Amino acid sequence: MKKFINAPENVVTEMLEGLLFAHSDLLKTADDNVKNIVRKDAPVKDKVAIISGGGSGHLPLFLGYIGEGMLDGVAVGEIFASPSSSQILSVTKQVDSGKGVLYLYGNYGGDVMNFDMAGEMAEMEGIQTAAVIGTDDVASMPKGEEDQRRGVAGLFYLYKMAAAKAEEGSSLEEVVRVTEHASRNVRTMGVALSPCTLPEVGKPTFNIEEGQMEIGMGIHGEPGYYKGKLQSADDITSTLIEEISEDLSLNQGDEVSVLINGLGATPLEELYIVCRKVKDIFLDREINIEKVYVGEYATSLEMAGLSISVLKLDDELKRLLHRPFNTPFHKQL
Amino acid sequence: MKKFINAPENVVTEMLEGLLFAHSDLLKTADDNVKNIVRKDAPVKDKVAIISGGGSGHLPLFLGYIGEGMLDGVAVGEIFASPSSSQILSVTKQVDSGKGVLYLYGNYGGDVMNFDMAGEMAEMEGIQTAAVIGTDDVASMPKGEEDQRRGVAGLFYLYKMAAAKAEEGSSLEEVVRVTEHASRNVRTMGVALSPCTLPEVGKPTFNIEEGQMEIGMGIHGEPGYYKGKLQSADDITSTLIEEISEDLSLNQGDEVSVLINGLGATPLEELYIVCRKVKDIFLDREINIEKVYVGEYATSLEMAGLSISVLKLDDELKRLLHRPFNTPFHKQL
Amino acid sequence: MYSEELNDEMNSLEINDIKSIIIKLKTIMEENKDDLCELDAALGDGDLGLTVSKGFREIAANIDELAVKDIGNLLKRSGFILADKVPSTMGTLLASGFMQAGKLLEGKESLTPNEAATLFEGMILGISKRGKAAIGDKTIIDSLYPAHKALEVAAAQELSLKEAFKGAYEQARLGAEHTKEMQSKFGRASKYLERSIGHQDPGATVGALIVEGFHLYINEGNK
Amino acid sequence: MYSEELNDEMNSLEINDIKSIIIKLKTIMEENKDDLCELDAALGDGDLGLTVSKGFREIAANIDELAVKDIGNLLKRSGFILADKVPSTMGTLLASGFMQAGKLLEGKESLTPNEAATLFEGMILGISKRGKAAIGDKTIIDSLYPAHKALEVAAAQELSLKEAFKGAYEQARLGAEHTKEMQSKFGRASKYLERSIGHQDPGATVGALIVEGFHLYINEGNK
Ligand SMILES: Nc1ncnc2c1ncn2[C@@H]1O[C@H](COP(=O)(O)OP(=O)(O)O)[C@@H](O)[C@H]1O
Ligand SMILES: Nc1ncnc2c1ncn2[C@@H]1O[C@H](COP(=O)(O)OP(=O)(O)O)[C@@H](O)[C@H]1O
Ligand SMILES: [Mg+2]
Ligand SMILES: [Mg+2]
Ligand SMILES: [Mg+2]
Ligand SMILES: [Mg+2]
Repeated sequence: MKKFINAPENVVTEMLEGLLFAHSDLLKTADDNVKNIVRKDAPVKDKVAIISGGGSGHLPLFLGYIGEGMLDGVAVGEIFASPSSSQILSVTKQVDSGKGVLYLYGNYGGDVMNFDMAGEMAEMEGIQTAAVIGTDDVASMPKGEEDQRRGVAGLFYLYKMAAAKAEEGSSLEEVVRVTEHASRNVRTMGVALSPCTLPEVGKPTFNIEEGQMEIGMGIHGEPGYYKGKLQSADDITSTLIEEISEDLSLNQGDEVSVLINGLGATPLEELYIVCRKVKDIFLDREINIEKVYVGEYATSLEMAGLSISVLKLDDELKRLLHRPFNTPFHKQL
Repeated sequence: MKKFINAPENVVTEMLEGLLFAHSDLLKTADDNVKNIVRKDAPVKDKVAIISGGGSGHLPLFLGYIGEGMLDGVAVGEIFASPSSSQILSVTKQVDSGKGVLYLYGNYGGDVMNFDMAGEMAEMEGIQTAAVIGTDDVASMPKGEEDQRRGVAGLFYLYKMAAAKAEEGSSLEEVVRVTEHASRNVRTMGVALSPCTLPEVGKPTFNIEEGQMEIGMGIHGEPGYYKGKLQSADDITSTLIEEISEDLSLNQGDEVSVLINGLGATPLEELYIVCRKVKDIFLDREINIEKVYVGEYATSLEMAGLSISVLKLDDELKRLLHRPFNTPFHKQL
Repeated sequence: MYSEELNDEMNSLEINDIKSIIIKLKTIMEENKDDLCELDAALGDGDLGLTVSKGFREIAANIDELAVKDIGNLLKRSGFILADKVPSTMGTLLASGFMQAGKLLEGKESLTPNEAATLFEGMILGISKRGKAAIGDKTIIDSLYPAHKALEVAAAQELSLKEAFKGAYEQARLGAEHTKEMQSKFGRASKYLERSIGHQDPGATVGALIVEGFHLYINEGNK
Repeated sequence: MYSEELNDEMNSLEINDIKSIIIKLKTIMEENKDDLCELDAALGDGDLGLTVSKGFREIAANIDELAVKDIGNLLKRSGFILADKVPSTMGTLLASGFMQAGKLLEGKESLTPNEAATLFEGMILGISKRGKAAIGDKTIIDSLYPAHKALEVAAAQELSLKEAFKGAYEQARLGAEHTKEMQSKFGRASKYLERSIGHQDPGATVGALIVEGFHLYINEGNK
């Protein structure tokens, strides 16, 4: 294991201390717990608050999306582990302005149970909550079982849409409606080239041989559906886009936004090579790319690999997509 | 070699095509050459233009810094190879508004020769140019030979200062003065954990054994001055800050900005662990960190490692530091 | 360390026995940490060993401050610690299990064989309420349930605690092994579909280890 | 393929010979690509083999469109191609060398042994003007310079081209090897300070390969 860390069990706390220092202009803690992070200006008056949470090791997910035009708060777990219900409750109380709180997170057992518990506790304290669960990972369950799928990089789009809608002054119900609508229209497919190592475990959780790749792998190393010879960037891109387009029933004339996401160790240069091919494929199919995001948006420690997310747009989603946001990691003017 | 590429010799061109598509709102080409990239609104009236350039494989360096508050144009070379003098000339012509052009790049033989040649050619065409060369890498040459040092991540600060000064309407001479002043006050130290692979070579250019690290390594794999057992994040940080502080003669009461830069494969989480220690060290020494940047600012393909850059501030540099910028990769509001 | 000697005739578990068992579980989970991580790496994200060893470590560290008299309270508060300190899937489920068992055993200062069976019934109830999994879904339930059945039968037959837990452990172990033939229906592992078959479920293994802790303490006086 | 046979008496290089030599250099650089990258990996960034093989490939690909009569022009335009296509340190230095050599041989349709020496003089001049390095600085100059000296002496002694280049190649090879004992003063390698000692300079190796190309063509009629 080659990592810049001190004691493995302190990785998350120390990381958060550094992060809170670096972004003290945008972030603060709730209840003095570095694992409970909210917007500096929380609670934001007259706005539905959006909360997310999940395990660490995915920066900028999750806490990296706190900020104007994005999330109000995040409960941070240990590496690849859910935050606790009491953390979520504490963040909930800190961000609620009275208009209710949306829990928006990825579909993983631990997270679901803890957000559920937190929601029950919040209700007892008179705070209205609702939940939308990200399930964008096409590879994780077959068609027909969409709501069983894992949530991965497509969460970025759900955050964006929910937050933009909330900023327009919408009610919790309206925010939920738009977010669920976005969720039905976003798909992600990933491919990995190398594993990642949990600091406390000290060795990779799986192995991908030299010259091999794995399509469909999840952001915690959950295995994909195809393991085989590493193909060219163009061929891989075609495969991923093919799967997404079919699952999303993309047709000529559709408008989309595309997110090309690096999993950790993959150079930006390679993401742009993939971006070029996506452009060519969609140009060819007369599908309009309204906006493309390229970079690290949801990582898996030092895993080499990438994912492509596609959001199918309608007029409302398009309007929301272009609203600005300002987070520690990504900004849109 | 595990990379998302097509033919290795097309890596740079294909990457640039994807990048120009993704950021068509901010960038355009000069002379229809994808390797000559300038601001969408170039030439910017009544402003000294800032140009950089160098080999590919370092994104966001160099072209990722094109944009308002940063560079006007960049001549892009192949992986780790200088752009040609005719490319630089073409970019020069495209960005010059009549107020002159600053060539601002890292100290590498190929780049120096080609910028020199371009400057001679530009002069023949009546365009005034000047050059400032980044030499921030402490480890690359001993004290006393500062101007022989390599330029690495500290270039970010030179871009920032030069561009902010230019935007204030200053003359080329003034911009040169400030940039040289910044250059004398910025230092970088890097540490690598794993090598990178040139796509056309197909295997790593060097090797760092499991459990080992190399301090002082350059961003093309130029070797460092110390190879040894991987230490804790805190110990490594102390070593790097120690070297920088001494070389920069930092004293109690000084004000600095710090850039903690990932070389490619190192997770953001680890950079923040380092950030935490930097904060503690400087707090202890009563050195004020005015602003900290954490992320990937100058990479080396998929190398695992990081660098720390420190810029010593005075009032002018501080003012310039806080001016906003808007580039495809990093933005400051 | 807390309990009096269990002699062959003794047929109840005092609160100090429960505390000692928890401390024993801490050791067992620590010893099995790497194996559990490896099982979880094959079907999940490879962290299960960390979660459970940390979970029992946290309870054990606070065991003296937890209720001294009431077993129900001890279990509930152990559940709170798990919920707080190891909120992963397994941690949260165990938390729910401990809390539910605590509810069922409220006020008890010692457990009869029948009440020992109730402890495991509560565990299963809490886990299935929170996680919605049933028998055969390839989860921790598939080792806890047969153990619970064995304890109930043993109590009905008025077997000694030693006999009861010997049988329960045997059933739990078999149950865990049996998960190899099942397909995961819950958690990360469920995404493997039929490819999950062939691997033993890490959670079910934890279930068997918990029963083993009781068994070893009671049968080997391993305090 | 372009040249008439060089017979033993023949003692000049025609433009077609120069073209053939460039094509031969393309092959040599291609064959030595990996070795050169490896030498450069030890002292620099590991790309030198790519640069020089690509550089000569680009010239060779355009050789028919380059001047057909004037050797000076051929060299100059080859230099332009290098400057454009392989603007790394070595590419840019070779470009400067070719351009300078072209300047010195302007109008020449064939080269006497003395003028062949001038070609290398021009190379060295162009390279040192651009790069500021001198003999002993562990650069390409350290193989080109002894070769040039040998050619000058051979011309003064009126030796045949074959003899001249045999000697020149020997000197270039020795010169390149000799760089092992030197400390790099320029380029990335200079940052190694005394640790650069012991490694052969990749650029000097390229210099020796260039002389080898002339030598093989002239002495083995390897066209
Ligand atoms: N809904 C569920 N009900 C009962 N047990 C479950 C459920 N989901 C997962 N499990 C158990 O949890 C184990 C994995 O736990 P853990 O490693 O903590 O999960 P994660 O790391 O995904 O949070 C599985 O082996 C399985 O036995
Ligand atoms: N200033 C210089 N003058 C002459 N030769 C030089 C100079 N600097 C470097 N070299 C030569 O260039 C070689 C490296 O070339 P190259 O790999 O193209 O460099 P880079 O990859 O750094 O651009 C060295 O081995 C050395 O022989
Ligand atoms: Mg987990
Ligand atoms: Mg190079
Ligand atoms: Mg797990
Ligand atoms: Mg080189």
